[in-house]
Order: sequence, then C-alpha cells, then structure tokens
Amino acid sequence: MNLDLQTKALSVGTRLYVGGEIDAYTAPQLKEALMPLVEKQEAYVIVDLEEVNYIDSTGLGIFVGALKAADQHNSTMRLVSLNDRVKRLFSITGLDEVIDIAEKREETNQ
Amino acid sequence: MTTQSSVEIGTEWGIVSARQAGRELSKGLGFSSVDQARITTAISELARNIYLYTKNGVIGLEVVNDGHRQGIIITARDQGPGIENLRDVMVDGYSTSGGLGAGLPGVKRLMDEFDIQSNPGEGTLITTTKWLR
Amino acid sequence: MTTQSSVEIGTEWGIVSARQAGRELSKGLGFSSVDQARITTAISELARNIYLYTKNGVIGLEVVNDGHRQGIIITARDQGPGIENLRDVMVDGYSTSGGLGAGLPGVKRLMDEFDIQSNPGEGTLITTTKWLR
Amino acid sequence: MTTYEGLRDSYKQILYNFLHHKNEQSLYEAQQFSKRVIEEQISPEEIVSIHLEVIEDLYPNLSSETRKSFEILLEVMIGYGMAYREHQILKNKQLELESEIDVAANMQHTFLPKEIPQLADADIGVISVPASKMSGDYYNIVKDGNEYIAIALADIIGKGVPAALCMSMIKYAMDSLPEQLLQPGQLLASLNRTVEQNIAANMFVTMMYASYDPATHIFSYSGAGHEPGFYYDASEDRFNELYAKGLALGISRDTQYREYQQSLSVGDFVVLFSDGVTECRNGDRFLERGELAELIRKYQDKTAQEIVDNVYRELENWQDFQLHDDFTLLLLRREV
Amino acid sequence: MTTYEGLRDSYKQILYNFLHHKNEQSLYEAQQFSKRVIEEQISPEEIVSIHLEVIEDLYPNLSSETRKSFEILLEVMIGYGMAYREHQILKNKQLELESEIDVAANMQHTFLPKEIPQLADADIGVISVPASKMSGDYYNIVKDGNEYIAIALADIIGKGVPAALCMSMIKYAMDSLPEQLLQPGQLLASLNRTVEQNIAANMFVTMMYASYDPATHIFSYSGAGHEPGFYYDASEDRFNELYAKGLALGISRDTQYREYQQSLSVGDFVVLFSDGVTECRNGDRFLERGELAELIRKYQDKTAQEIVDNVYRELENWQDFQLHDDFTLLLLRREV
Ligand SMILES: [Mn+2]
Ligand SMILES: [Mn+2]
Ligand SMILES: [Mn+2]
Ligand SMILES: [Mn+2]
Repeated sequence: MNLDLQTKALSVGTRLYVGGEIDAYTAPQLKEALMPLVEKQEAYVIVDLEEVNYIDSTGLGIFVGALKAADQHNSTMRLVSLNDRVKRLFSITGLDEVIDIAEKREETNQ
Repeated sequence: MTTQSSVEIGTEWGIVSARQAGRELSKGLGFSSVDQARITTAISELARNIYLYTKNGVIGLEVVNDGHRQGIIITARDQGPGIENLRDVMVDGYSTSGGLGAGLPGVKRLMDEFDIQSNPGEGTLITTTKWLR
Repeated sequence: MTTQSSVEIGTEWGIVSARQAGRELSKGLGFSSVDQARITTAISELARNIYLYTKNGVIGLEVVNDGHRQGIIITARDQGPGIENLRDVMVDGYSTSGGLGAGLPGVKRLMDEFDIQSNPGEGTLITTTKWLR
Repeated sequence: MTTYEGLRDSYKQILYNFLHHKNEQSLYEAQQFSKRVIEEQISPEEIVSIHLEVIEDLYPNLSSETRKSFEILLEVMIGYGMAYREHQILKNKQLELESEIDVAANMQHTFLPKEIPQLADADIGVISVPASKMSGDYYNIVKDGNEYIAIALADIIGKGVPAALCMSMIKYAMDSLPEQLLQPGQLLASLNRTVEQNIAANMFVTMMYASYDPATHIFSYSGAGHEPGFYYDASEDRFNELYAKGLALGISRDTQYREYQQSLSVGDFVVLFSDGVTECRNGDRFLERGELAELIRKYQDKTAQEIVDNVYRELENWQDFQLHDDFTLLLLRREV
Repeated sequence: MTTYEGLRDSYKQILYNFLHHKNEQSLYEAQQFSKRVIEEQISPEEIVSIHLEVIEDLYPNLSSETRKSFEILLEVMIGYGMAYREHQILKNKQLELESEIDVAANMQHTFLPKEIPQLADADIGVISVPASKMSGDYYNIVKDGNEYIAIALADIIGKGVPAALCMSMIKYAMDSLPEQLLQPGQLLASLNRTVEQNIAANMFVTMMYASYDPATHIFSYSGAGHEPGFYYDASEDRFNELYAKGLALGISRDTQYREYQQSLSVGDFVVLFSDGVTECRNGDRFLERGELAELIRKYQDKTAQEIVDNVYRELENWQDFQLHDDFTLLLLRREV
C-alpha cells in the first residue's frame, strides 16, 4: 500500500498533503518526503493530514523525528486537519503539547 | 448449494474416489483443466491427511452459487485428534514436516477461500472454496 | 583448454550469437538438452548484463578438461562501471532489482563454478564453469 | 541406477498406465510423484525433460513438431528452475533466521517477571503476547518490603526486533534505578532522561507506572503518553477512564510527569494495557473501548488472571489469530 | 484481452516462429518470455497448460496420446506451482524481516561511540564489522577529565539477533556504572554481577577492559575470558601476547578480576580484538596469531586507524568476503 504524498509551495514554506494509512509499511515514504522539508534552515512546513484515516505509533515516530530535526534547524512544522481518531493519538501520547497542531478553522486562511 | 456428494476416506482407494468425484464435478462446472487439477490436488491433500492421521473422515463436495458465480466447496471432516495450535499449522513457508495439518497452507493457496475449525480431541473441519472465473 | 571462441556484445544480436555459440559448443560436448538450455540461459543473462549496463563487452567460451572430465567455461568481460559491493550483488534471494549484476546469483546456480572480479571503474570479469556429468 | 533414472522410470510407468487405462489412480500417483521429486529437489525443467524423454521412448514416431515444441517449453521452465532453487536457499535462510529469533525471544522472556507477587488484599493478573516472536511491550510487577506494589507497563513504538532491542533498554534502565521504590512521577522523569539519551530520533516509548499502597488502598499512577486504562468503580458498577497525561518517553529531555491517585474500595479494580489491546482489528473494524470494558465485565466474577486470559482468548479469536501489535493486559483488584 | 490471453498469444507466436524457422532468436525470446511470466507471477502449471493449448491450436490433429500425456505433466507441475507460490510469500516475508533487522541494526550503531577521542600523546584506531547485520561485539572508548582513556571490548557468545540483544545489556550496564572511571578489575567484577543476574544459563560474555594513563604511560587491563591481544615492544620490534586471565562474565556471581599493567614506551602499541579476528578462516584453514601480527607489522607505519582498516580489508578478502564471526580490532599506540 502506498501513501499519497504531494507538496505545494506556499508564499512562505511548503505544504505537504498526506493521504492513506500511515503504518510501519508506509512510514518510510512519509519520512522520505517530510525530513528534507524540515531539515532546511528556518523552514516552514505545514503537513495536511485531512486524507489520513489511520496512523499507528511508527507513523507518530516519524513526526517525532521530524520535530527533533525541525528544532535543530530552527524550522517550524505544523500539522493540520487531523481527524478525531488521529488527533486522539497525538493527544494521548502527549505529542500535542510539543507539536504544533492547528485547529481546522485556524488554518483555513493559510 | 445444489449438488452434494461425500466420500468416506478409510483407505487409499477413498482418496482416489474423492479425487475422481472432484475432478468430474469441477469439469462439469466448466473449470479449466489447470483448475481441475488444482481442485483435485487440494482434495487429494485433504483426503490424505485424513487417511494418514485420523481413523475416520469424510470429504464432501458441493456446488455453490453466490448469485454471481458458481463454485465448488470441499469440506474435510474428521473425528481425529484435532490440531493443537492452528496459528502454527497455517503459517506459510515450510509446513511439510508431516503430521495432521501438513500441507494445509498449500491447499489454501490452490483454492480461493479457506476456513479451518479444530479443537484438540474433537476433530477438525476444513471448508475450502474455489470460484469459477 | 582447447576450443575457444568469443563474441562481442554490442547489440541484442550479439546476445543471440553468444547463445548460439554456447548451445552448439555444449551440444557438441554431449551436454543433455536441459544442461544445454541452462548453459545457454547463463550466457544469455551474462550477455544481457553487458548489453544493458556497459558499453563494451565480450563473452568467451572455452572447452576445459581437468584430467577427469570435460566442461565449458564461460567468461564475461566488460570495461563498464564495475560493481560497487560484490557482497550485496551475490546475496541470494531477490537480486532482480536491475542494474549491473542483476541475476548473477541465478547464473551461479545454473552453473557449477562461479567467480567474479570487479573493481568500480575498471569493469568486471565473470568466469563460470559447467562440468559434464 | 541413478536417482534421475529411477525417477524417469517411475514417471514412465505412471504415464504408460495412464495412457493405457486413463484413470484417476494414475493421476493420484502423478501427484505423489510430484511430492517425491520436490522432496528430492528436482528442478521443474528436469521434469519437462523427463516427460519428453519418456514420450519419445513410448512413441518413437512422435511428430517432430511436438518434439521440437518441448525445446521452447524447456527454455521457459529454466526460469522457473532458477526461482525454484532460489526458493530452497531462501527457505534454509529463513529457517536459520527464525531459529535465531527463537533464541532471542527466549532471552526476552527472562526480562519479564517469572511470577506475579501475591498480595494479602489484592489480586493481580497479567497476560502479554507478542504479535510476532519478539515483543516491544514490557511489564514488571514488584513488591517491596512494605507490601507496596509497583507496576510498570511500557510499549515501545513499533514491534518486532527493533522494538525488542529497545525494550531491553527499558528493562536495564529500570534495573539500574535505586533499590527503593520511587514515586511514579519521579520514576518516569528519571527513566525519560535515560531513554531520551539512548533512543533513535524517530522512536519513543509510552509507559504507565503505578504504585499501590495496600495500607491506604491508594493507587498512584503517572503516564507517559500511554493508552488510558480503566478504573472500575464497583459501587456504581461503572468503567471510568484511567488516564494520566504526560509526554511519551524519549522525546524531550526535561519532561515532568504529574501524579494521579485513585482510591480503591473493595471490589474496585484498575486495568492497564498496551494499545495492542485496543488496536485489535477485524478487517477494517477496530475494537472499541466500550467493547473491551464489556468483555472484562463478562468475566469479572473470575480471578484477575482468569479475566485477562479470557479476554485475550476472545480477542485472539475475534481477529482470526492474527495479532497486529503486541498485546499486554493487566488487572489489579482490591479484594478485601 | 486478459493477461493470460496476452501471454498465450506471445507464447504461440514464439512457438510458431521456432517451429517454422527453428533458430536461437526464438529460444532467446522464450527466455525473455520466461522472465516476464515470472514477473507476472504466473505459476509453472499455467505454462504447461498454455503450451498444450498452443500446440493443440497449431496442430489440430495432435495425437491423442500426446494430448493426454500432458494431463500427467500438469498434475506433477501443480506441486511445483505450490512451491512457487510459497516462494513468493516467503520472499515477501523475508524482505519484511530483513527491513526490520535493518532498523534494529541502525539502532545498534548508536550503541557504539560516534567518534574516537583524540589524545595528545597516543593514537587510537578501531574497526568493528558484524558477520551478519546485527553485532554481538561491543566496544567503547572514553576519555575522562584527566585525559585518562578507558577502553572496553566485549564479545557476546554467538552472533546475530540474540547476541545483539545481549550486547545491548552490556551497553546499558556500562552506562549505569558510576560516572568516575573504575579500575579495570573492579569494573569487570561489577559488570559480572549484572550480567550474571540477567543472562541466560547457556550464555556468557568475554571482555577486556583497560585504562591508559597518559601521565605515566601505564596501560592497566583486566580480562574476562577474552581472546588475548598483543603488546608490541618497539625497542625489541617484537609482538608479545597481552593476556589477562579471568573468568568470562555471567558464569559465576562473585568472580574477582586480576589487574595487569604494561608500561608503554614511545612507539609501543597494544592491540585488542575479538575472536572474530583470529577465527578468520579460508576453507579449513584458520588465521594464525603470528600471521595477524605480521599483517599488523606490514601496515605499522600508518596511523592506528589505517592499520586496523587495512588489516580488516586484507582479511575480508582472504576469506572471500564471508565473515564467520563479528570482527572488532582496536589499536592504541603511544606516539610521544
Ligand atoms: Mn509497540
Ligand atoms: Mn503497541
Ligand atoms: Mn560473539
Ligand atoms: Mn566472537
């Protein structure tokens, strides 16, 4: 199974659209797409998870790795449009306290 | 389900009869010669398992129609020792070590659907289906 | 070693000529038809590797006699990019990902002896032997 | 007579019988022959070659087209022969690797407590089953001199060998903590520092750590991003969520962990588990937390160990014996 | 047109060409066809069936014996078909497992020091290569505030996943030792207690632990059943055995370890290694310790790192790129 991954340049930064199930098999694809974006100095990256209906802990790990890389490069990573199931996982693991997760209305003007 | 037949497996002749019944039934349904050979091999493996490892067992053959297509259902029922750990038996790879359940992953791959119910001491029921393409 | 022939591999026709030469030589030596087909397939794979991944290469064929038995030696020599990591290429399992060196484990299994020398930038020399049983 | 000649003669016999009294018996023999040649590791192209030899032998005036056509079939079968030999090699490799992993899995068993401590006033049951052979779930239950019980339950991200390697870190890190029991919050904070230093960038560990004081019947717990458990309130006959907010271990160096407390009355129990329990799935359908609670309720008259065993058995069956994640379920009930 | 029909047409074309202008070109096409059908995961019994269909098509008056004989060939091929499908499943399983082990191997890399400490008066080089992906050899080199160097080199019995799991224990056990450097004998005694408590009955670990004081140029070392190293005496241009007697770790709880000392003059060096270095073998022949010494001597004009790298490269080649055991080689030379 493959992830649907698309990037779009914004006036400031990049938006990464992700679609599909992020699990142990697809996580490497996400990593390959996401890491180069956050490893640029002072980058601004929005990850749109609207089309993601399932994510497992391996998938969360990719975001943890990206967060650490973003901090090292003074970059910003922001997750948007999480469905409830996905949002719950970020919340239970406490990741919502260290990763910038936008409410849906907040980000519509991005 | 319409046509039904069942063959008692007590001797090696029983295996051959079950094969024969399966071949004729699948031929009649219009299965290709390769699929006929596959169905027959599946029957053969199931019957041989009964013959070698349990005292008593029956191979059943049925024609099935799910509204869209026809198919053949093979059942293998025995009152043998049952299978202790189904998870192990159904593991793919190298299950040719003998014993009841040997070759079941092969049967599963020859057919389209496969189900097994087994409890130690209470025997085993295997149901497997092949659909006409 | 006695008979020697060599075929330049620059086009797909070269592959066919090398196969033809190998088939005739192995037939003449008395290899069975299965072994003829195996030797030809090995030549084909080696030649195709040269054709696809290097500019320039030669398939050599020799008859060999070790005092006890006769055999055929195939050599494949090219001045191509060479193979970076031989350990990886020769690993069994799933080396069908393409690139120079693809299929070499298969060739090794078709033949009796197999040796490869390769240095990045300096090309590759493969020598492989099949003995008459 | 060589094996090859023996096989050719058997094949000839089968073919001859079949052509003269075309019957199922011969086809059955052909199938048995197939098993035998596969056991003897005969390559499929050999079979095609034997077939041709035999029909040439049986019918000397075989048409030259038929004979020639076999050359093409043979050529195609050589490819299958290579795949077949690759298969045999792969099978051996796989067996080797599996037995290696069996040894490692056995080692891992020694990381988990050999027995559950017995308590005067509470009953504890636990079951932990890896999805494959090696587990990324860890648990521990220890009793100190004052009958204090400490319970640890951790889930390393992912499963299999990498998670198992990391699980051993948790085990040794726990072992090297001071002898006296720490408060749950302190313990997680200390463990987090070790994990953060040693773990790969995209890995983390979720954990629940609790201590139960049988004198006061207070269950104190802290959580590091772990799946919430249940607190069962006997007087109200109700399952409540047992949640401890906190960042998973290994993400940020100086994380602090809040401590929560739950007082247990007689018959109350707490259930801790890894997300392998709630991520049980049957096709696309996931188990809901409410269903899990109902399942526990169904067996609640039994001992703690019987409850967790039965819940596991039902869920194993429900998902066709295919665990998608390591499964750990622990239950502590106040008895008197 | 279905794939199957497409393949049948290709096959028919190839066969037709071959029968009419029997030539190598068609056989080459047949081989390419073979690759294609294997890629498309067509089972070998399908090929036999296609073959029969095609010759029936090309020669409507095919003899009935020939036609019938294919039924037997088909029956036999079904067995190969099962093996073939098993192969495809096994291949995927193997890929999955390999990628799991890759992840674990990457984790393991983080257990080893990222860089070797630089010293004012001594040069250190080290190479560590696992026989398969995961290693059961462990080493560490650290420098404390007083420029003291501590060197650990351990070999867990066996290799692969189980050894790697145990290797992680050594790593964490070392990490949890007090911050200040211990004397080699003390350190091994302390480590042995942890290992003995945690290791399976049939496992053990051999280890060499050393500290080097750049002020006195004294190299102090203790050993736990480990392969002896070398002390190279520059003034005599001679390799001496560097042996430290002591029981391997994990066997007996209260083992004590003797401490040995070797004073290093300018140009002297010590070499420590795991038995994977001395157990290099080419066919039935093992590398002799004298040969290893000669190999080191050959490169002794180079830096410590270059020496160990070159020795490894020669030995890798000597044994046809097949390591039989994890290989770790470490060299420390007093420079001024
Ligand atoms: Mn896990
Ligand atoms: Mn889990
Ligand atoms: Mn070892
Ligand atoms: Mn060793």
